[in-house]
Amino acid sequence: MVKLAEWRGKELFRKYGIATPKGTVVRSADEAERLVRSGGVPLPCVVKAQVLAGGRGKGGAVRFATTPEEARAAAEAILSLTLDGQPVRELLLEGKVNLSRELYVSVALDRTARLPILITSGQGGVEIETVPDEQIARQRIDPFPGLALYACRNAARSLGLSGAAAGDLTGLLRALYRLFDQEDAELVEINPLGLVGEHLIALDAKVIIEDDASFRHREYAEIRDDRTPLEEIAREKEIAFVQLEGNIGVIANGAGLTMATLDVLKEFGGEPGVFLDLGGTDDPKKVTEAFLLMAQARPKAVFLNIFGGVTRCDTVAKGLVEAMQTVPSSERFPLVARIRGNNEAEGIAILRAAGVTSVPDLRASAQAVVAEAGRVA
Amino acid sequence: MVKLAEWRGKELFRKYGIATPKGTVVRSADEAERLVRSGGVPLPCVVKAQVLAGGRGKGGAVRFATTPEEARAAAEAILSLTLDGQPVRELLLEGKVNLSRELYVSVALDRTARLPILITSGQGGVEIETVPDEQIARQRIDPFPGLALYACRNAARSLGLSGAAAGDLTGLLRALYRLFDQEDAELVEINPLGLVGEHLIALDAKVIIEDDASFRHREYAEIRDDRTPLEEIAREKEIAFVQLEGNIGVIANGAGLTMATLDVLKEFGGEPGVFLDLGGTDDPKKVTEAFLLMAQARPKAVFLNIFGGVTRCDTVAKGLVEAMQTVPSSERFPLVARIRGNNEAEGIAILRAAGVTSVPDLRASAQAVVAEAGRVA
Amino acid sequence: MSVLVDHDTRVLVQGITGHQGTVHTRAMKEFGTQVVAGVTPGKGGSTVEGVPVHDDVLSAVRASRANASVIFVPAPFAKDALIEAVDAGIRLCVLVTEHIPFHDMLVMYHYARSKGARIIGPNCPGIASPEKAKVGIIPNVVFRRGRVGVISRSGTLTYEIVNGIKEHGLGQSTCIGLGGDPVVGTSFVDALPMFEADKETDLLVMVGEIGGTAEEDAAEEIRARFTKPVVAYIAGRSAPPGKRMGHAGAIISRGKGTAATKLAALEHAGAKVARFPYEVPEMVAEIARKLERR
Amino acid sequence: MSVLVDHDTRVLVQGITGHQGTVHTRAMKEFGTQVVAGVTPGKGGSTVEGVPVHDDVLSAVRASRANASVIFVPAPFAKDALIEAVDAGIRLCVLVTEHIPFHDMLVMYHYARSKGARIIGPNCPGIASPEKAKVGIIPNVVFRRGRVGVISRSGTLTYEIVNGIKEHGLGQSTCIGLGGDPVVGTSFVDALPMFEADKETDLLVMVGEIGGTAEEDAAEEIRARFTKPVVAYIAGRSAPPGKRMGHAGAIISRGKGTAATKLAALEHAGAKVARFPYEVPEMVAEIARKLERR
Repeated sequence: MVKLAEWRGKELFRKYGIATPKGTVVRSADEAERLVRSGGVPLPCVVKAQVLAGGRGKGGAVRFATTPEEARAAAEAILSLTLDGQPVRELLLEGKVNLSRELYVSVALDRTARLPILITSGQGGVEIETVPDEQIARQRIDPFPGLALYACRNAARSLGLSGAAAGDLTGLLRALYRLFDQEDAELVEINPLGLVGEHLIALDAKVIIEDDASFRHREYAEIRDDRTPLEEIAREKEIAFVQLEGNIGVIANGAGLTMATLDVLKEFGGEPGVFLDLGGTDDPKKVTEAFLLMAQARPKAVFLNIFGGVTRCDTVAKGLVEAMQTVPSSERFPLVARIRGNNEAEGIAILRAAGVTSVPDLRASAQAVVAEAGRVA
Repeated sequence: MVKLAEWRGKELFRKYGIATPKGTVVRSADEAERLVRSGGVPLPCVVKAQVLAGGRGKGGAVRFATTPEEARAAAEAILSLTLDGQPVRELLLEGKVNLSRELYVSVALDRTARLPILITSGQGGVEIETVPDEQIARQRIDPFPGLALYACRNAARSLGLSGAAAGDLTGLLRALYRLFDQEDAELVEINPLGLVGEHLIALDAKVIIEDDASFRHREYAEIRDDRTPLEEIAREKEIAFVQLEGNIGVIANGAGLTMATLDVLKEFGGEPGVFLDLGGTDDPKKVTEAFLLMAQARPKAVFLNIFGGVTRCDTVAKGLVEAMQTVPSSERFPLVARIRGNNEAEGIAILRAAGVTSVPDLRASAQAVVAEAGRVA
Repeated sequence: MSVLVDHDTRVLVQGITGHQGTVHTRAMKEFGTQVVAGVTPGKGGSTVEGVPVHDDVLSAVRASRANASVIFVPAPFAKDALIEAVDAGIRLCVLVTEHIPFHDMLVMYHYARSKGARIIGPNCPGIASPEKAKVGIIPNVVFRRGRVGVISRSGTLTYEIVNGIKEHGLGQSTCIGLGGDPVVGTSFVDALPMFEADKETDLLVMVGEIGGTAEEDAAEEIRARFTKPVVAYIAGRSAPPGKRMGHAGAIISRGKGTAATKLAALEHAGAKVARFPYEVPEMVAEIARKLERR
Repeated sequence: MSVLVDHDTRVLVQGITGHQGTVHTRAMKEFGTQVVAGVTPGKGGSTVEGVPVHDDVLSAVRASRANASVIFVPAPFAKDALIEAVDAGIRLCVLVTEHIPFHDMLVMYHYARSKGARIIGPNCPGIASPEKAKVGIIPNVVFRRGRVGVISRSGTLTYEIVNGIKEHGLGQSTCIGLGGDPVVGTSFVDALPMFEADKETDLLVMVGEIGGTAEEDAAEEIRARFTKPVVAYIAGRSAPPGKRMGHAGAIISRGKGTAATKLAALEHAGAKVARFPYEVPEMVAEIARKLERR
């Protein structure tokens, strides 16, 4: 899941022929002032924080400027902000657009129908979740034969567009769908889509690219998104790793089992801090890597919950013990294990030799790890 | 149906990433010599007549040259040829390629399956119609999801290609299918497809573009093909008009009825010279245009066979009488009419007033027009 | 029910406000067909020949319970019109439009098929079942109710033949003009089983043309499974190779699609083969007499 | 026949010469499955675990009369492998491969559907019916023949639950791992009618996760048409919004796909809802006892 910053999304839009305001991304107040002074962005202009957090408008992260000095001041103010924990590092400066209406359009995935879905609403400029359902039009798109003309006409009608604006919408929707399809997007959203005279212009861009298609989209590999640095490392090592708010690390195998383990912990008063899914692997090297990654997240305690189905408990245990020996003593953490299934006895024996006890009951083991985390704190 | 000259086909090939020999089209022996002298085409080279007739090899329309003088001589010789009634006006000069094998690949339409079909054969360089069926592999292509990788692998196996050459083939076939699809082609054929080391190179190009898709392919509108000048005019006026070998012109409405009329004429010893299908029209202006076009083909006699279904006999007759008055007396021809169906009586009356008799029986009317044509000769 | 259409057929006209749409809406109504709705984007709310016009097919279908559509939309927009009809639940679409690129038809055919919808055409006159319903532009005058089924790749030639059958005192069960394009939604092979199953058809007239192998495929189907008498005619015996004879599909290419092979295949399959169009009604009348005598 | 597989299932392994392909060919054979052929392009003529390997699926199907396929082909080539299987006439395809782009799955799903083929997965362990056949990678050890059906979006969690059911002295009729991706070939809603119809299933365990609305859709289907007892568990109650929890499909986005709404829907539909995985076997055992007493 690569969420593109607004300015990157708009670059993609232009590549596909979707109109956007004239704009440039800058990284300092100096740059912002120079850009405006040189006429690189027309005045009055908008200065927008380029972060992936929502609700920028309320946080003062979007400001207007009518002079180069004002642009500088706006840039300075915004660059000093931290939104949803993310410091603002990039700004998008754009000419201000005088629009007559704010609309909403997006293409997303309809999981139930297994089809892309075109969503349009005349109520743009607000979060689509807050718009009443009857003011939203949804049309499924069959990838064969693609977005139909009639669906574009229906969309125009639902948005109250006719004549040249309806024609413009057809072109825009076809481009939007092409982008969704060809860039392997999960979501392409324009909110608001501005109506200026009889033309449509994308005032914002929300584009999320699917990770799994990265083998055909190397161009997104370098783009930073909202992952934590550890999540980024995990991604490179192909380990399913999610950082959460709590202090107990969970290592399990299989996404469902890992989630269930988190749920059980929480139920017994624990606060999960890391979700680490080993997946189907029992490669000791991978287990070691996962364990070291966990150590870097500095959990108060770690809960290892393995069910050996395809995976063998003994090889997982072996990898774990190896890893434990590599972790510097300053970074060590209490470990509670529960190992069941395939080669269970061998796995338990290996862990026991390394001083780790396996508690077979999920309830009891969860309680044990919650207690450990509490003790450390 | 726009048949592209070889050099145009190869231009398209290069656009889609299909390798061709380095070559240039010229229109005179001077140009040919200069091209070779300047190194624009490497030596030794091939000089090929650019006409749409088949069997160029036998007619001396493909020659080799190892010096600029030889290229000039070859060009002169070929430019003096007339192939299948077409004088040679363009030559393609290409570097000679040292190939190890000649293969055949094409994409065409399988009408029965309503699918594109990929045809491959290890026996390239000869007309595919002469290759035994068991040496030809045919695979249907579903436009959704498109040409499958496995079909390319199958094709490679059938051609005896492996390793890098098989990889090259996959790229080539995908390009070929993309061309077929995106250019609205009826046929894309490479024969021979040369194997040079582990690479494939298109030594000839046969591309036929569909007429009906011209609304999205304006680029083909100007390309002359093998239509006669009158057929070209007819095409612009959207009249179905085909010039044949004989001397009796046939005007009828509907392709099936026009063909059937030709058949009947032939059966009674006539030689049809023009097929003119009025189609569903009874617009007097269009009828007039069609009649004037017929006059330009200088038939010995014309047979008008109209069945009024959707069309009204009287309006057709009206258009015809108007047209007859516009034709200069030197270009007039005997006319035998047969008008049946919708408003038949009115139509017959209009014709009679203009001195044309309608013979209701198809047999009798066909015999009458054959007799007329014989009389004039 | 007769083949494909009957008294329950409720026709939607796509492109109803155009010249052809209007003229044939009237003709279909005169034939006795229930024409229940029309569509022309931007013309919703008006009426044509008393038929309410809608902006889109789904609204039209919801308002009218139309279950068949006839499409007069120009070629560049025909694909979209067909997809709209199929998406709105129409399962029988007659495509009158000519000059639709066959690449579009490939998409339309497979899309319609995947949704269980049938296309007749393109470039075709449609279907008529006398005294029941007509979807398309087959002229009303040549028809008369009877027990002769007709399937054909041509239009006018078929009207002439059907008219001849009428003049012999006989009539038609259902007549389908399949269209003259290389890619058609319904071919002879697809139509044959429907006439085999149709209790209102005693014998079948098949009017083919040069080009493709639709007639050869039909011959194979007739030989294998079709039990009723067939009279066949093939236009284009005298056509030269490589020339497109009026219909996009009527071309002999690379030695394939000649009248000779088609006639041979049909004769081999047991069909009566007519050399001239005027022989068809004569042969039909003779077979009808024999069937009556049984 | 049990659900989807039985003694007549003849399995083809696509990507048989890879590590996973080889390991699971052996495991499937040990389970008692007829593994009749394998495919790896370029490796035709060899054998893996006694199973003949072919270069292409069509040859493999012709030689082996395989009627189901399990696909271990890497994600970039999985789409082509599935299409090849469908084109060769295979009507049940288990996609074990993970990380297939969902845009590819959209194509695969609709293509397979148009040809009447069913996909299980991707990113799934497949199907097993104890003492009959297994297509996929579900571990052999946790199984035992019985009358509990199992459908699940997860792998290991399901093995744990199935193992618990075994420890309660009960067994499974058929177990299907549907896969953890946002677009799956077979969803709960698709699987429910098969278990409803299956005479060998008395009650059903359903293991869901956060993300999407598959469980809500299933609840609707259960309410409307499913008559057997259902025990449901949903993983991810404590997952925060916007984070992908291991499975590509396990994400709460824009407030949709939470465990709470899923649990509520299932409870409303009459399913027994377990709060902890270890409660599932207990609930199953209790229902089984009641069913026995009847």
